Amino acid sequence: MLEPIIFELSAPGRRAGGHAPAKPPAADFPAQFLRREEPLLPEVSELQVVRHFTRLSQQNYSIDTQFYPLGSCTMKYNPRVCNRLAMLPEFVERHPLAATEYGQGFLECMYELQDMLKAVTGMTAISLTPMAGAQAEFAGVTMLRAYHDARGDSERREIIVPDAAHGTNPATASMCGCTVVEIPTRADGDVDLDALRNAVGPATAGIMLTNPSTLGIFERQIIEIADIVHKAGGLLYYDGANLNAILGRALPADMGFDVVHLNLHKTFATPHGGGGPGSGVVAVNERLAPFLPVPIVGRDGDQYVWLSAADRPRSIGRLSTFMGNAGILLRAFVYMRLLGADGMRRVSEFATLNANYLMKRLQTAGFEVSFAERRASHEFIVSLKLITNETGISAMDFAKALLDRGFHAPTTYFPQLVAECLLIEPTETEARQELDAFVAALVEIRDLAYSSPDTIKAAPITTPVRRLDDVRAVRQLDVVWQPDSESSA
Amino acid sequence: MLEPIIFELSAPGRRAGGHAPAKPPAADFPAQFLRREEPLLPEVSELQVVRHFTRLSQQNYSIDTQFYPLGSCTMKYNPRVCNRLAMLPEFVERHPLAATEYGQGFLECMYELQDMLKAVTGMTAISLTPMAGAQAEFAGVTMLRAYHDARGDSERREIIVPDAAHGTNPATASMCGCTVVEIPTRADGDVDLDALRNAVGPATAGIMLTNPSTLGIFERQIIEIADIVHKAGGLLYYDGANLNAILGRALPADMGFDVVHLNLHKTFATPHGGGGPGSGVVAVNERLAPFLPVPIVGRDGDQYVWLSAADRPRSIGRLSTFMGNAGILLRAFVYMRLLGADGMRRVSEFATLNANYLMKRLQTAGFEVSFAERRASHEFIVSLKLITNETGISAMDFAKALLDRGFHAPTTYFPQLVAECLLIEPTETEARQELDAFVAALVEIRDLAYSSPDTIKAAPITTPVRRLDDVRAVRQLDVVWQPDSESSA
Amino acid sequence: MPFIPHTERDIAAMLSTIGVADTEALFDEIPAALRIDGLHKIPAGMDEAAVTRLMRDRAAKDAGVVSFIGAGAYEHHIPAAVWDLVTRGEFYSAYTPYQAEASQGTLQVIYEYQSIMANLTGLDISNASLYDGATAFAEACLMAVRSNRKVNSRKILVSCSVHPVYRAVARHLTVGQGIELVEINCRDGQTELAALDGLAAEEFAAVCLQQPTFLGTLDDVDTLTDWAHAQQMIVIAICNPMSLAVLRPPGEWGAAGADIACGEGQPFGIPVASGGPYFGYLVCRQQMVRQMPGRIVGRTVDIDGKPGFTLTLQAREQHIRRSKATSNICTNQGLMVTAATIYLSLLGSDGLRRTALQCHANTKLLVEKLSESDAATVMFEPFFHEAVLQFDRPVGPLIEALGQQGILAGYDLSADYPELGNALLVCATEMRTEEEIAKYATVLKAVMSSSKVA
Amino acid sequence: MPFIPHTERDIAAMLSTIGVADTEALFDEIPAALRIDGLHKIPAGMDEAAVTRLMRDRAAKDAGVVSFIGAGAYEHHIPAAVWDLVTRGEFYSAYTPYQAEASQGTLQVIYEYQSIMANLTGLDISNASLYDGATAFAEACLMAVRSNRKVNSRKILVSCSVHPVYRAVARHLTVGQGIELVEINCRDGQTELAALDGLAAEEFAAVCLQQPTFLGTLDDVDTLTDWAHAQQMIVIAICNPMSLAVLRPPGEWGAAGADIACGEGQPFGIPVASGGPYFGYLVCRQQMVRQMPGRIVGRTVDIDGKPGFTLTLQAREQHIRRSKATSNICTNQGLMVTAATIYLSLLGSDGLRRTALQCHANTKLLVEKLSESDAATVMFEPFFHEAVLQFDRPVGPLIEALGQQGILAGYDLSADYPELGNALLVCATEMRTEEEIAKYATVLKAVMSSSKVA
Ligand SMILES: Cc1ncc(COP(=O)(O)O)c(C=O)c1O
Ligand SMILES: Cc1ncc(COP(=O)(O)O)c(C=O)c1O
Repeated sequence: MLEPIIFELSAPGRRAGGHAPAKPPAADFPAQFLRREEPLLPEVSELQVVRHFTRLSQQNYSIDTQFYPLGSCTMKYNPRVCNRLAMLPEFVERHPLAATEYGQGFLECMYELQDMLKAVTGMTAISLTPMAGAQAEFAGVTMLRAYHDARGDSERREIIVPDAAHGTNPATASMCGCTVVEIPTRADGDVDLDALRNAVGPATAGIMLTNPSTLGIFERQIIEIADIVHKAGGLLYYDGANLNAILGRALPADMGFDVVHLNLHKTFATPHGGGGPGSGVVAVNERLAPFLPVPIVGRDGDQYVWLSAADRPRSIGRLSTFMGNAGILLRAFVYMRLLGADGMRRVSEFATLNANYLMKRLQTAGFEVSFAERRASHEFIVSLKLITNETGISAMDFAKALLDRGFHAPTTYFPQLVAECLLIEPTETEARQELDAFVAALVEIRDLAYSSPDTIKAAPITTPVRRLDDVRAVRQLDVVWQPDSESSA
Repeated sequence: MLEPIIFELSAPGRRAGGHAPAKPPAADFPAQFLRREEPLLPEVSELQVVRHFTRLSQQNYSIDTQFYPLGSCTMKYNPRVCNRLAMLPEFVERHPLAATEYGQGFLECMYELQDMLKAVTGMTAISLTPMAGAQAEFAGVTMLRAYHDARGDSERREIIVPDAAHGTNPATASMCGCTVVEIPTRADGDVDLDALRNAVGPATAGIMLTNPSTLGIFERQIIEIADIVHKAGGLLYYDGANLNAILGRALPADMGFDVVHLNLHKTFATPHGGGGPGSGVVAVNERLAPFLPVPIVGRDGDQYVWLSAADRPRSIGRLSTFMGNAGILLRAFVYMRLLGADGMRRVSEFATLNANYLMKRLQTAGFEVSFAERRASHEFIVSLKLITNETGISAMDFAKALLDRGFHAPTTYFPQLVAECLLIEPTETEARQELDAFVAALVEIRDLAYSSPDTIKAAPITTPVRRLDDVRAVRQLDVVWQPDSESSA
Repeated sequence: MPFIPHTERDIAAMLSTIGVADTEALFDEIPAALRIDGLHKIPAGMDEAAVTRLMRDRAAKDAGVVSFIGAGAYEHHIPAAVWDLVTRGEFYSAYTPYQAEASQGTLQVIYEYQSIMANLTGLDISNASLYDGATAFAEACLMAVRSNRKVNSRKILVSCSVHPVYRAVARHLTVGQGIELVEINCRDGQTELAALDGLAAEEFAAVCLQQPTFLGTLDDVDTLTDWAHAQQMIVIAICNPMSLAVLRPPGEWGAAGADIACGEGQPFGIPVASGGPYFGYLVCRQQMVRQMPGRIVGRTVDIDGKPGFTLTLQAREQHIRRSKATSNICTNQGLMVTAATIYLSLLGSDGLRRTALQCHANTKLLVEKLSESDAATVMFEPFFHEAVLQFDRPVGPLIEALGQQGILAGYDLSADYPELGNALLVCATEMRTEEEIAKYATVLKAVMSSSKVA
Repeated sequence: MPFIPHTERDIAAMLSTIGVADTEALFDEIPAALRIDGLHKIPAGMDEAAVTRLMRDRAAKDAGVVSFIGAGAYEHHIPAAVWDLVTRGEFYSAYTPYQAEASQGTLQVIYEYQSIMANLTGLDISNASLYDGATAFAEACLMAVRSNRKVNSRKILVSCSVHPVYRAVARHLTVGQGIELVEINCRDGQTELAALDGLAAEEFAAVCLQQPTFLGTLDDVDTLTDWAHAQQMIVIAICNPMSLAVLRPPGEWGAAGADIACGEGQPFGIPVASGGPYFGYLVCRQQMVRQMPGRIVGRTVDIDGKPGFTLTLQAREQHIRRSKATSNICTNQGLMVTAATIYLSLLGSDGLRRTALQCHANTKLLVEKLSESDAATVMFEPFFHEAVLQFDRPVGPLIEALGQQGILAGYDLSADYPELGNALLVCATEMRTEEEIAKYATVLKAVMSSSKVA
């Protein structure tokens, strides 16, 4: 059933009622400031709102309803209690500018979270303020610049990234005013050290790496890489979006990284929310510590306090209006306290077990796995190139056919290095049964690709809509509902 | 997609974890008391639980997802805030036996609720303890008995009910050890007064009536009825399941009723919960007041207190372990405070407007409406008998075809007086658009009944399952999952 | 208008369709003498923010106490997932699953619930819930009288160790049908076996036993069950279902097992919340199923052969059988059963067992700490997670004094069991921490030595 | 194992499928020197009940104050339905709608959100959110520089009446790209029109105006917009979106309207919650759309011609364009936008307007009450729902003293606007009751007369 757009449910003059003061005085502003026409907002009843958004929600696939092996996104179970406790009334009602005396409970959680996140990275200082991975990357690269600049080494404006890097890495480098130098990956999936040696030089600000990489494998030469970059005067940036794979097994600090960001919405199970919010804390070693963005939670005797620019004069400054995504940080805090030290090691243990099991099962079932001779970390790549060549059924087709079978699709066409790829990340919270069912579905789809490709090309057929015309979406841009746009669609 | 039974998701030894103490001491009871084998409970992860029940929930039609015009059930919008506030931690954590000093906030709400419910019925005393309409009926009829007995009039054991009465009315009479005397309804929908006069007598304990009746019309002779029954020494019981129709328009007390029950889960928008819980408060006039079930909330100076059997020696006693469905009462209290006096009158105003509008539209569309010359109250009856005779398409078939069109079906085959009937109650919270869409759906179904009856017979086709084999459900009773019952189904 | 979606235009159009001038006209069949012009005693409506403020202020008045009361309602940890799921609109705002195809969610939950309860109790068939523990017990009594074909009696034996309110409620709910409850004495917190001899002369349709007893003790249910069966009685078991994770299930009492199990479902994921809504469970042997009150869900297949769920055996119910129904129950406690099913799925038998054992251990610790003072001694052992303490002085004033220190000390037994003297029923579930238990002991000592309660 | 579904049997079977002896072996590509045996500084895990206790204890520490602080975060009533719906698992636990067919819920919500924001601001195209108000402003600056084809400058004019933190954040986020923010002076709480003359000599890509200003006042945005347009600048408007229910939308400022609107979405259904998560909104004219950062959802049709939604114009984004993307943003604040869309649907334009006006009225009342004391006078008028009070003594100690009485008095302006003297920014949204406002005045009087703050 097609769910109408909320404006189509509107009736002029309808009031949901009960949510706004009944009789405020009229506007007493000079006329030049006044709005001339009422804005077009929905005019619907509370029941219509509840029904509309409940029904819309049912049109989503989500972790809570489907296996969601979206590679590089760590779609693990978001414990409900984390949300419940982060939404305790005292937390949600606390104004961000309330004096710290009226926020010791909240600040204590943040202080301990800082400590725990330092412990899982091995870094010595941290700021919780970045509001997503990409913003943390911005903070990290800006700190690299600030560090070099502070040493008078201000020609260093090149950021090296492997060709398999996530799109945010090069985009961040540009945002920071740096140039991107891409280096290739070797056939075995590790960084090409010779290329790296050629790339580094007096302009090198640093290198951005994820480890395990977006290819789903652990970079074994990480110590050599650190050595090469450091010797060249550059620093190492760790994109921690994939920390789930090594949580409690290895510390980015020990690998030689100078700055690390973590996606709490991945490793620490905060909600993905249909696109966010997340949180991208950034942690550093001693040499970068002065540059961390503010605010930071400090301790003064038995009081928790905010450290701001005044306390940290070399800080790269504030990156958010207040302190970042506090509520997401609370959720991560609750999650970490629930799991504790052992629970966190179990995360990487079972994320890795699930990935390797699934990889092996698919391999045995005849799928081509990239880097098959390597261990999978918490995710791995299947290349469907051969199947595509033989049947015309692409990775996209597989993705859509999976939707019909009750699974969210893996990440497709990323990393861009591998043709017709699926990047599959099962996460530790999925049961073996689920993985087995997923294998069965992929096998079935492949069989149909050969025996009856049209049925796969036609997928999905069970979703609220079938394949959408993306080209039209760009050419006939319809991004704002108009009273008459109904007919245009 | 078929959702497995939770046991089918189990794996022996799997632990959701995190919800039970980690290491309690071993059981130290004598062996004779100990369980020999572990009970068979699901062994699933928290994610599996969340996913399973989320997916199951999506298989339901509900007010929050569909128009749900189930006659006699008042499926109106349940404001989310009522649930939110009833679940405030202090309320949910309050032990029922905590001394009243530690429950003044809760008791104050209950006291005021008692007063408000007295005001909407016109009665002078009330007990909140019955946990549903049927239990309130039990309380009411028991009070009738107690009243007669107290006057030494102990032969009065007959309860008169109209033939259109809800099933709980006669069932209650039996439970109370009374005999049921059914009286017929006249063609115009009102009670047959001659039959009533013949029915009353020295054995008459009382009469149970809903007004508006289950036929959806207001009993116009209610004052005469009260007179006949009272003169015969009987009392009048008001089944308030349909109060929504007259809220703030007329008081059962003024009609001559001696005892009234209200279904808070109908008129006062507490959740229906897939079958309950509800609440069926019972209110009385002076002569029955001494017999009310306990506990009742009283006031002693500035303290709210419980009145129990000791305070009310003639009470029919307790009907629940504690005080009844306290949380449902809180929800109703919040709802009533939100609406206030005017809001409550709007309830009946728009419930009645919607019902009469829908009735008129269906009539105009050619449907046979029962009691068409009468005003609809908040609900009305459509008889499909003619269509069934001409096409073989029954009320049941219409119901199923409505499901395919995104509507919950009206009540079917009740009241039993009208053949192939639909009892339709739109409630006040539905918008006109919704009613119009419903008319269109019924018209479409009727057209198909004539043009293509098989498509209607085949309905529903969009629901998770299609028509179920009810006979098999009785003959091959499968009401408990067995490890091997999978194959049997 | 809160919750009313009608615009002025809608209203005008609708009135004109109906053919009346105004909405008042729609009420013209109500005799004029009966019509009122408003609800003058009802306060004006409030916006949501104001009601929220009101309710939070009231809730705040009830805060700040730690409870050691059980007596039929038990505070357990409720995983956050439980009520997040239960209050999903699709569960919360649906009604009785009359349209099975559009209610598979509710129906399957009930089927799963029935399965769990049958497994837990060791019996065959569970219904979909009754109102609460006390009414479930009353219905069990009625059902037993209807079911017992061998003994034609309307008398039922009930042990004094059954919850006093359950006994009272059952009496009030069955007296209209001429049923009489006869009590069996207790001694040492248990049903007195010696009292049975005196009862053998009379005929009884059933015997009712609670395990653990209301006093938290364990009864010799094997002997009692076998004795009752020898007299052709039906055996009704009342159990705190939490205890069944550890204790022998009713279906295995004595040689043949109890015939009916019933009780309060609240410990399974439902907050104590001033007493409700909870739910009563009722489980019985297969052969009694047609005497079962309440809804039952069965699994069957649809016309395509696909498995699905539906209400079954409805011919027992009031909407079909009317005055001959097995009960008048219609609306039950469906949402609470949903909570219980989710709770039990999250805990599993291992988690349930650990919870039950921790409650037991906590109550043992509590008893130990409290009896460090000479003024209190534990009366009966073994106990499950409630215990009776006897004091050297009346407990009423003690309870009051402890309450003022934020401790709800327990349930005063003097009204229900005067023969026990100054007896207090205490309970420490898994929710009570060691600190809270220690605090109770400390405060008790302080209170005891103050003059007020001496 | 909390959240881990694996049984011993699963583990054994999986290891054997993989062909390794134990899970340790799966980490054998990590150089031995890097492997650690545990997280020794992390505390042990806790069960859910214990964590719940911990968090409730901590939350309780932060209770009991009434806030009159605004300064970028505003406490409004949030209907209960908002977060009940937002936290439904299907919204809460989905991610970016890459698979459109399986994400129509999220996509349609965003489309509806975009439509509302375009309508509210009077501009053409909204994105799907940025992190918060400050970063949205920074992105607007970057976008303006990229978009302005007429003026080739990396300098941007920013009024001093723009939120000081927004200015700081924008500076930090744009400096790497060589962008310079030049401030326009303020006088009497408004952007100083006289200051413009001195600026006409230089070239600027854009001018940034906040309305209502950070000080709660109203700027002459018409004149400013027209002036800037005359200089070929792009006009960036920063607005509290709540104010747009009443105030002239940016799209109608001056003759041609502002070009970009941005700001903090928090007032729309999002709790103040220590500062986040909130969301930044960004709306622009049609012709700039390809410079827009962040996700955008478009409506299109599926292969059956049925309308549906999908992410569109993705070629602007990092996952396609990488180092040439319009921004590095990837994860945004989707769930917050869901809250805002539901909030706005519940309020409608009438409810929003009434809320905005009540905030205005409450702040007026507050100002009136507080200035009854001679020690405080209101500095600027008219104001929207924040106002600057000038005191006869430093406000720091006042804030502290009021805090001790449970009143968060406002935002001390002395660091950001030293020229204003002893100035305090106060705010009373519709949530503040008359009693709370009266209490503030009473407590202030008492505090003023005490020696501590004199
Ligand atoms: C490897 C990698 N790096 C960076 C990011 C960016 O993080 P965010 O989306 O939180 O900005 C992601 C996730 O999307 C990622 O997978
Ligand atoms: C007219 C009427 N009377 C009585 C009842 C019984 O109420 P309950 O289901 O709450 O027991 C109902 C509802 O089912 C009803 O519609």
